[in-house]
Amino acid sequence: MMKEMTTAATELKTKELTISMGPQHPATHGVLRLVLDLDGETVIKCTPHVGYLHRGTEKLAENRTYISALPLMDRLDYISSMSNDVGYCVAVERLFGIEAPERAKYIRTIMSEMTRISSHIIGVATHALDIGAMTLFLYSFRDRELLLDLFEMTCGARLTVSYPRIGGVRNDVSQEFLDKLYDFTEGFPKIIEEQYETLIDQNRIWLQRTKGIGVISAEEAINWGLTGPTLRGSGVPYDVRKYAPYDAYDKVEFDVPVGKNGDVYDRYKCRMEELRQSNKIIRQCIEKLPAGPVMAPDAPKFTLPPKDKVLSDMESLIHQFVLITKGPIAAPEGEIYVATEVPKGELGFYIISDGSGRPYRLRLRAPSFVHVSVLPRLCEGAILPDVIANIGTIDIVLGECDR
Amino acid sequence: MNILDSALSGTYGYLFNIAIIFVKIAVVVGVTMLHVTYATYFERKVIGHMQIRLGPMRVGPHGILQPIADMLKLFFKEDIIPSEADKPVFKIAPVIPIFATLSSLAVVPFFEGFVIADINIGLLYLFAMSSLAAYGVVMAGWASNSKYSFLGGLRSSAQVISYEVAMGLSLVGVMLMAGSLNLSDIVKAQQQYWHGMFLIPQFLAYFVFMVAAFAETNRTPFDLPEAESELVAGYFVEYSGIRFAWYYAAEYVGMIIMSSIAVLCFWGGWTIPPVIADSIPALKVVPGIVWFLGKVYFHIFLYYWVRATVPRYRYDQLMALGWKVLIPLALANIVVTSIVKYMS
Amino acid sequence: MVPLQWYIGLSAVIFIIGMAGFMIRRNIIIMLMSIELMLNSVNISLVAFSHYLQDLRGQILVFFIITVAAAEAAIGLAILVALFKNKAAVHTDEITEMKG
Amino acid sequence: MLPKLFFGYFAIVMISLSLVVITRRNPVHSVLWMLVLFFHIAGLYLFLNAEFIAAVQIILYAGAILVLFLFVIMMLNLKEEITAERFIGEWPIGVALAISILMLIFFSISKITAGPQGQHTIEAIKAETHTKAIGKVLYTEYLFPFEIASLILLIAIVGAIVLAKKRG
Amino acid sequence: MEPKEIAEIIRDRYPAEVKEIKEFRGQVSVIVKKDRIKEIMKYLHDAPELYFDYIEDLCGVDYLGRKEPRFEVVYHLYSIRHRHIIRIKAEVPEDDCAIDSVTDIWAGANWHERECYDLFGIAFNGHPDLRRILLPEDWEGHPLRKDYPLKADLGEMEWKGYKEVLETAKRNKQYEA
Repeated sequence: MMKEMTTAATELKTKELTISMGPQHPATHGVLRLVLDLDGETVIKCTPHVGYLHRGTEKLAENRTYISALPLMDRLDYISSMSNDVGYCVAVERLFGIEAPERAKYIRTIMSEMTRISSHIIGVATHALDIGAMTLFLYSFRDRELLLDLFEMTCGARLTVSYPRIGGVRNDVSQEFLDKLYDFTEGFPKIIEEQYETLIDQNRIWLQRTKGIGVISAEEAINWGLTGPTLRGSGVPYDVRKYAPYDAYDKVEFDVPVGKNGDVYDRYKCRMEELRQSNKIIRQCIEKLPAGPVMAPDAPKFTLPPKDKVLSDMESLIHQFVLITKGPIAAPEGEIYVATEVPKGELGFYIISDGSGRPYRLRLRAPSFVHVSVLPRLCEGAILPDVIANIGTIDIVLGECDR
Repeated sequence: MNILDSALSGTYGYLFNIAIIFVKIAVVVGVTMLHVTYATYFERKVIGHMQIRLGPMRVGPHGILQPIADMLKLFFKEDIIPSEADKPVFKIAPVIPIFATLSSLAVVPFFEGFVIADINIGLLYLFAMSSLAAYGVVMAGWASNSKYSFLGGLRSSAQVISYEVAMGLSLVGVMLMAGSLNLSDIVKAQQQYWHGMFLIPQFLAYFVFMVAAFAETNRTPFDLPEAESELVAGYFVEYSGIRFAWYYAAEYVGMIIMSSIAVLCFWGGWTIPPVIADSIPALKVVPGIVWFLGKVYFHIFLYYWVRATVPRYRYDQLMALGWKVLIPLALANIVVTSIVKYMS
Repeated sequence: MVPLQWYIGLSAVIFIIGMAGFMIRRNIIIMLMSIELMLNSVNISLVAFSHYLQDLRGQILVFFIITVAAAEAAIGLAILVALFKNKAAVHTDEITEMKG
Repeated sequence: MLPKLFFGYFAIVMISLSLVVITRRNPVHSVLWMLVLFFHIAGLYLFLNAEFIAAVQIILYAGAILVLFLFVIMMLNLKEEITAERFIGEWPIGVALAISILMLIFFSISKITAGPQGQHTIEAIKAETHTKAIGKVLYTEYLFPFEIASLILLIAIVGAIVLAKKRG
Repeated sequence: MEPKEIAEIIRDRYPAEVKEIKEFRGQVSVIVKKDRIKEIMKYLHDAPELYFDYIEDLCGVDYLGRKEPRFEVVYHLYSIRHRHIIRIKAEVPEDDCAIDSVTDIWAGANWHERECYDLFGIAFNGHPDLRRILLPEDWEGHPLRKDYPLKADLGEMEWKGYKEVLETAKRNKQYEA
């Protein structure tokens, strides 16, 4: 009798509560849907559902020329569109076997790092907002605004920039841009320290909410395929910018910050430190920025000429016509995988070319996609508020996850 | 003669007394509701300026008419009741918190001699009413028949029960020092000291009380029942229009009540410390209500300040804080206070 | 002045209603509440006695009854939760484990 | 006359409320009606000059015990009672039993003779305040039972935790 | 280790499995048969001198009408310890459209395989939770296959401006080289 009772007690539990978190939920950073089975507040099972933003980017890209696929890349991770474009251009350049001029490389590096700052401050700020600290959110959006203004100054767009081109960048940056950006980098480390970190770094509640939450060990993180700050928080110094440098990353000095415990707090610290490193990279790039053209000499074969040239110059008109109808000429047959470090992690482009002007297959390895897949591992066994902390810490953008 | 008779008897007979009481109730409720509408405005302004933005600016100069616009909007919004909700409970739930908090005002002395019901168990009455406010939350959570509201309701009931204990215990020290549960007497008892406020000998109790007060009113960092990032809006996720407004108003009246208790029990209510009053006699001319409101506004500002600064606690951490930190602290305070009182 | 007997009568009626509720309902929650009802009816008569006899001892007893009621509710509900976890049943008929 | 009217109101409302409490199918409704009943009981206590007891009635019964009930009902999510055979086979038997006991009590009520009057007259209590008067009796005459009551509560706390704790 | 060397190591160890080794712009692909893919992957993951602990990418490719077998599943493996990369391509024929899952070697492959299943219809044997991921559960077809239309035929509901564009494109087709 007694034995029956005890087995009954271990086998039968209280009725589980299944809640559907999302797709419209303030803490899911987009249209992520998590189906959570709860026992009290403890998460027993977490099933992510993605795909609400699926636009078939890969299929679309197969039917577009290499140039016209570029705007699709803006819309992957829409808060760091510059990095995606840079990554795509690097990949296509490597496929074509061309090289962007030095100045363009430095400009791209500057832009990527600006994007990294704006993406990381959004990531940290929305994470903090989810946990309940809302002031940081507004502080960081003030600073992001400055960066977006600078983007607008250079390419006319704030969010979906489409600024880099195959073989360089669309146009040169102005001196005013460089001056303003340099001013920004002067003050930014102080802002990080005095406004972001003092607000939450020493906050007992923030520490309690983040330390020891969502712990994942280095081996496990690698096994799950995590990248970016999400991986580095576990102490793995894997950074594509260091391991396989592209653009001007091999010419600048920077550190790869790593965490120790692999918890939410360490990942947050990594992002904070990366802000400083990005700031450092931008300063170095501005200081070292060489003079020269911003488009490769053979770029007209790959990239649309400027509009005024088209109207006045015969060569350019022909290039424009050919590029629009056929795509870049002389795409060699072959396949290439190029990984770039975008703010969220490793964004990989696997391009298979069949020798035509359109990619035969364009595969996007999106970091957010992999990071969402690790959510059940992080959330199961945790309690409901930790789910929010975990969603924030992997810093996902669903546009990239669903492609 | 019982308490009802005593309340009704007086020099001018029943009817006059009843009329006086009604006038007092009307004044207090009216003024409080006005303060509540503008408390929302000040919250948005204060937090706005803390967060380097302006807050409401559109309706009237500096958005001064914003709360009125909000109120009108909430009045005329469609009142949506979920089809699977328990309708009577769903409808009655928002009335309970506003009823409980507004009736708490009855025992709050705003200045010398102005109190609707000067009862001897004033503090106990306040506890009773604040414990009732939990019903509105629990009933809303249950009646909405939504899982998010349900979780919010569960969290809230547990939270309110836990923090009620800490809050009650924290005020025992004040009761011991004042030797009374009557709020006017508590204020008068503070005047016997040079500092004129229990805040100084009872700083520990004040700390416990303020933390518990934040939790009782479901404000940040204890806003778990309505945590917008986890439970969307918690127990009132299904409410709209005027029923939502009742909850909103009740939260702010609750803040005013809690601030008033803090002011009355720890800050000397409408009085100023005798030390200051003696050194600057001119201050004695200032009416008591000014000091009272000033102190209450300071506490309400504290609510906003905390809201703009700290993140939200996790549910288990909240419980741990309540049971493992606040209650032992409050008990220690009681022990120390009684020993000191016994010795002297 | 209300006669003391009126209070006793009121108390008795509520007590009987509580008793009837305890006997005829089978939902344990309602049964526990019926017990609370019975205890409350006793409290009413105790306070009434205390008032009429001008002695506070009746009210002291009310305290102890409230204490016991709180303890009883806590333990009763804890048993209920434990039972529910084991059996997912809150109807007395189904809980016969104690017999065996 | 006024006190009798008050009493009449309280008596009628309380009896009907307690009937409502035991007849609701939905335990949550039952608890909510019980809450209203407790308010009336507190009102009756005020009427009997026991203001402290009235406050305690609301704080403890309404604010703690009933919330506990609600909490458990919500946690176990017991919305409707399933109708099946009753505790006492036929409900009329239960009712008859109850009514007969009620009759018995009512017959005995008329035989009540008041005991000796105590020293706590209303005026004395008023002068001292009810809370203080009760406190004095409680902490002098009834100190030992009071301590035992605290033990009962302690045991209840421990028992409740042990019972409701997750095993394993 | 250079990718070329890694490819040779794989060929030496599994001579029957490796069909071809290709190199393009310094990146090496090893084309293998699908039957022992899991064994090869396990070896690549466990061998201390290779130690491919991180699966960068897993995706499908459809070579409809260009090559037989029709599908390829492409694995990009990276070793964070040794900093080397290799691309493994497993050929999957259309009539037996399934391959062994590598989810228990790399947990990160889980969703990539689900996506590949979703968009190409390649089944992964031994996958713990093989469901559609990006598309709704009741979706018909596998959109990244080359025979899946880019766009539905809407008939009358079509925006008429689009028809004009199509006609213009058709007229211009003759000018293309």
